[in-house]
Amino acid sequence: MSSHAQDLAAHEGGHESIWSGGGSPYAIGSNKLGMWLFIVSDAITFSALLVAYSYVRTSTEAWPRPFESASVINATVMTLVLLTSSVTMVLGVRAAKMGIRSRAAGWLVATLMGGVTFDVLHLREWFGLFHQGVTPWGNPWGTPLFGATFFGLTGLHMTHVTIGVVYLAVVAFGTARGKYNDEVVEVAGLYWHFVDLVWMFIFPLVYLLSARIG
Amino acid sequence: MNATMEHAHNEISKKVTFTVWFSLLGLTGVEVFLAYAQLELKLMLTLLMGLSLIKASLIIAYFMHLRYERRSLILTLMPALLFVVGMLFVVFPDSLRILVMKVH
Amino acid sequence: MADAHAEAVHHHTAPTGFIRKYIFSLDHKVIGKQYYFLALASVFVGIILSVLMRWHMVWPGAHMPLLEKLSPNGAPGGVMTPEYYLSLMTMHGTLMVFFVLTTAPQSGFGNYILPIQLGAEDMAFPTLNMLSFWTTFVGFVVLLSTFFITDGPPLSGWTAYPPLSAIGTAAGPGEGMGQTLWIVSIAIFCLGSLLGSLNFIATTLDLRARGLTLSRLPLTAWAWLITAVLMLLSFAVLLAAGVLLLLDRLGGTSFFIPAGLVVSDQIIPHSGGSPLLWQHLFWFFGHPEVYIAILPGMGMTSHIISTFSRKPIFGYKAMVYAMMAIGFLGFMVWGHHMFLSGMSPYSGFAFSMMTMAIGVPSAIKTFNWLGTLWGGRLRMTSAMLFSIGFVSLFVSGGLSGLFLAQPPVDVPLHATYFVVGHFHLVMGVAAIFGMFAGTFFWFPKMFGRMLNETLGKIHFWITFVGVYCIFMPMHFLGVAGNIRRYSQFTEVDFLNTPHIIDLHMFMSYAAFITAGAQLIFVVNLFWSMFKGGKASENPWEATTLEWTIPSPPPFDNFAGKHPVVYHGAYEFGVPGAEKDFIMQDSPEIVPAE
Amino acid sequence: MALAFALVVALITVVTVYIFAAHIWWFPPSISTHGAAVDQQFILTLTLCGIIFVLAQLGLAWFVYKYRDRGDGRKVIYSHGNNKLESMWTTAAAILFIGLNLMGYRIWAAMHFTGAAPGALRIQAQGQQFAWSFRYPGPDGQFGPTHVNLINDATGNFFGLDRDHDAVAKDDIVTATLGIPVNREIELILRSKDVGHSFYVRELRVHQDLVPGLEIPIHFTTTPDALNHSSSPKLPNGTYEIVCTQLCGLGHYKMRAFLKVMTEADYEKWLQDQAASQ
Ligand code: HEA
Ligand code: HEA
Ligand code: CUA
Ligand SMILES: [Cu+2]
Repeated sequence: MSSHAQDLAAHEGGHESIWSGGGSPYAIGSNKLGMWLFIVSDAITFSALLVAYSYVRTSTEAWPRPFESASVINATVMTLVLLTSSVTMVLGVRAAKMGIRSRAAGWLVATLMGGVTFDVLHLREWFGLFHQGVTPWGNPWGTPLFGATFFGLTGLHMTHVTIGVVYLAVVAFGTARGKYNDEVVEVAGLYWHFVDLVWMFIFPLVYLLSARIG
Repeated sequence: MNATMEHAHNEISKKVTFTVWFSLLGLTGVEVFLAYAQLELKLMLTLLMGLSLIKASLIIAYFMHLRYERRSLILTLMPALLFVVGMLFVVFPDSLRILVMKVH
Repeated sequence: MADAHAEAVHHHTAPTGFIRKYIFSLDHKVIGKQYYFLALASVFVGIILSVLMRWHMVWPGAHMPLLEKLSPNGAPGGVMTPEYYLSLMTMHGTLMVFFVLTTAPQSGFGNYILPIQLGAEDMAFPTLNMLSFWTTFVGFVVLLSTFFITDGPPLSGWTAYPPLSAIGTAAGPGEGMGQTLWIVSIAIFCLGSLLGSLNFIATTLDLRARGLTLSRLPLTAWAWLITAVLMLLSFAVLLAAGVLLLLDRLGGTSFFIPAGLVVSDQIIPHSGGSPLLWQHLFWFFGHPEVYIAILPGMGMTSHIISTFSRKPIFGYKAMVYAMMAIGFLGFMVWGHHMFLSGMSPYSGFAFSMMTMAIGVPSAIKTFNWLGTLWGGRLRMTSAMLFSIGFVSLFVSGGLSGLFLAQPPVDVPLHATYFVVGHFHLVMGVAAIFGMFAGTFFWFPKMFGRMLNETLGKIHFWITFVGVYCIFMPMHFLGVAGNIRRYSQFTEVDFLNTPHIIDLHMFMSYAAFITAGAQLIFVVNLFWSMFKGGKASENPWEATTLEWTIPSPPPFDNFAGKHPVVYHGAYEFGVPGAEKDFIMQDSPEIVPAE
Repeated sequence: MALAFALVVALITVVTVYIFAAHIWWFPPSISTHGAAVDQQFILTLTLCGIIFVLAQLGLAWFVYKYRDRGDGRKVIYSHGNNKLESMWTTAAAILFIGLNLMGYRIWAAMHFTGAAPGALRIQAQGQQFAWSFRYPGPDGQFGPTHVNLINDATGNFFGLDRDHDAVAKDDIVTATLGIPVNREIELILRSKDVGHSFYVRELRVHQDLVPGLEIPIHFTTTPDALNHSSSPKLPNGTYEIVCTQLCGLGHYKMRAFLKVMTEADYEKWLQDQAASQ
């Protein structure tokens, strides 16, 4: 302990807490903290959208429940894909932490493939709906807001997934070439898991609560 | 910032990863099942949201690794998030009022 | 967010070449100045608009040939149309709230001073920092571009209430392209602010020098931290609201547009939405925003008053807790803008309770400022004058807030000039005075030269008296029932009387003089930048870390050294100490601590 | 410098207090039964905040003058604060602010927590860019249904009534002026045709936004005094200006109508004339 540190401690009544400065109080890199903060605010943006959706839905007498088994199953599969991609992501981070770059990159590619699959399934469904005449401004059941909220919410989530795919691609490439350290992979992982997490709310609120019974 | 290594030892193990994964899949299954079990909307909403919250916390705790970080981080992030999201719910008394005040 | 190289920061070297050095610089000091000058540009557009508004208000038929040049259909034959008045008002409010008060006090001074006060070489994420500025700048350009499109800037006010702002040109002029661009601009601004705020938070938490415990942070740093948290949490909601409004305009959705609207015999093909939802989401952001505007000013005021009273800040902990309480309560009061909106009257009353409660931490701060002055040895520099001016204005404007906070009293005052008077005193000038004080205080550090004190004082006196003459009468008019957002007062009998109009005349003249006096400030600013007297390392004999390094600081602030902090930020007049102030990084033991 | 500051702040304080105290710019006399209470709450707030205002501003001025640097190297009072004081003024402020608001509770509750009494006279008020129209249910006491597609400003069918087919709508009376009998409770149902507007009559101390898509009921009763005043010397007694206070477009500043307060008899007659001219 340097003399500095000693009289420093003296000034602090003997002990140095994790908040005393000279390092992160969380024992994590700033990048990770930064991503966490971004996630908090993005989570609030999504919450605001979900609240808006619930607001207009509760203030509407009859909200359509058009989703038959087919689309529910489709959405369930999408959910499974996303959940699985989260697992591959975890494995990617593991590999990166162990310093096995090629394997890490491999898992990252697997993860982003999951994202791509999700997007493809999602878009297929969207176009299916378009053909049924379901659009942001109208639909056969006469509650335009149904389409508005559906495409608004899923659209914004899809954007996040797509951004995530690009992001992961960059990171995978950089990792393979040894440009990035494991923290970069971990931070990308945080983002990806968050996108997964958001879907855990959109899926029941948008699909299951609008599923046609029987 | 070199502290990143500090918690390398309490890394999330493969076993845990897959247990979490399976429970998430399981919970999803339950949700889908609920959607078809002719429940009344409010009850279903509560159940579904309850399950989703559990899923979310599983993802945050294990996949996003928060369970293994210092408590200080959790205490920095979660209260703010929950508080703001909680406040957003104050808009609902209105949405219910609107139903009766709508022009017919 | 893939800011992989942030770590690299801690041993980076000065860039060479104009572009990397001054335009896309990663240096927090350059970015801070960029924000500052962005605010300066915005404020001057804003002031010119306010002068045009005041002019039109009292001489509706006045000829303004120049205005016709700028906007042929905004002022055909040089006479401003009512709709153009509203467009100018909207732009005035938007520029001032977003591009002045959310940039300079936080992102401007914060960027420049915060890392140095923390003893850091730069912000945690320099690349992100640069991105947030340029994002904000794009938002600024998009906003200004509305002046040059055919149907002019939007006219739905800075609050952009739908349906007016959502149903497009059907709602009248200014509601076409202009409104769309306005929303786009605000959305971009949200992104910039989010990136900026998380950078501030990470920096303050992670990059503090050894020994700089939270209870030793300068109150400025606390203010910037708390403001950053408010920004992170509230702009996220505005972003969501903006996306929805944009979808209503472009995507054919109707989140905010109810069924059965008939605008000039034309049925609007939307249905199901709720205008109240926008008001909720907007004010959920809007109220925290006004504290985002004032908190940095509070921090600077505390800092400067303590420094020039040569006395420790009175009740440091109370000051910090008060700011936290203001930030916390700030999220629970947005409904006070909606008492008469048709919102549930029960929520309304709950909101009013919270709103009154927020007066308490504000009271604490006021008392502590007075307590700091008490028994001090006040040095009447321009910075000090603007700081005590801040206290006076904040008290006046804050107290008028307490009228509006009570639903029954808000009934006659809502949407009158009483409200306009209220927020101009607190925001329009108290917060602005914070910026002035900060300018006079830190200019020596930022530019290595001193501002001219004489000019500074002349500018202070005219502005201080001037703004009271402009904005205090607004309260009187409000009580007399003078409605806001009226382009002229000729169409309502109870307004079209000398009793009202003459007072408006007086306010307009005061506004012209005050606005003109701002030129003194600008002249002072730019003249001193090149010709001002050289500034020493610590011209004000202040104690915080930014005063331990040369003015202006070298590229990496501490020349590779890592300062260690031993004291709180306000050790002035310590009995037994050899000087009347103890630097934060001096190992000298404080007898009284 | 310090002296100048003290004097200027003192001057600003005195002038402000004087202008408020002398009621140079003031509310018009109230003409509604709840108006007096509103004014009282305002006066109470004005007094309390006035006192705080004077204390805080003069305190500031006094300290700035008293503790200015006289260049005599006087030692400052070295103090980091005083928790006793802190908690004292915290509680003081808390009690003051919360208490003040609670006093207003009854007034607000009377205005909004309870609807109009059964016997109240029901009238609809509709806002549009940039005019007002009012609808009386007529003899049958019911408002006829409205049809969006029938709305037509040219023919004056602002509400979209179908007088030929809806029996209920047939006898509805639509007017440009809000005529009401004095001293009788009115239930005013506010609706908007296009964008947001706000209904404000200073003398009534009644102020409520119009939200498109909603019907918002408010209620008030005029005092007998209402017959003897007016919004402006230019207007006959009993006539008051209704203004729009929510930004609704370019004509916001001229969106005005009149409130006509009449005796029961005059009101009946006035309504007859209006009915005749439908
Ligand atoms: C910097 C910006 C800022 C700040 C700090 C504030 C501070 C406050 N504001 Fe203001 N407000 C705005 C900016 C701001 N406001 C804006 C821009 C609008 C209008 C938006 C629009 O419609 O365009 C607005 C509108 C507005 C309304 C809506 C009015 C209406 O539309 O009808 C209300 C109502 O409650 C309100 C209340 C308050 C209160 C209670 C405070 C409090 O925080 C004030 C606290 C301060 C004090 C109380 C004074 C200091 C204390 C003392 C001197 C101690 C006293 C001592 C004792 C009591 C012992 N404000
Ligand atoms: C920061 C906020 C701010 C500031 C400074 C001002 C400054 C001024 N404002 Fe404005 N105003 C608003 C925010 C502000 N305003 C808002 C939000 C609205 C509502 C819009 C709406 O209804 O939608 C409004 C509306 C508004 C109205 C009401 C319009 C209406 O309802 O019809 C009027 C009318 O007189 C007015 C006048 C003025 C005048 C004369 C000035 C000035 O006092 C003129 C003199 C200028 C100064 C004293 C400031 C000088 C500052 C600097 C030089 C800064 C230096 C820069 C740095 C240090 C970086 N403003
Ligand atoms: Cu109608 Cu303003
Ligand atoms: Cu507010």
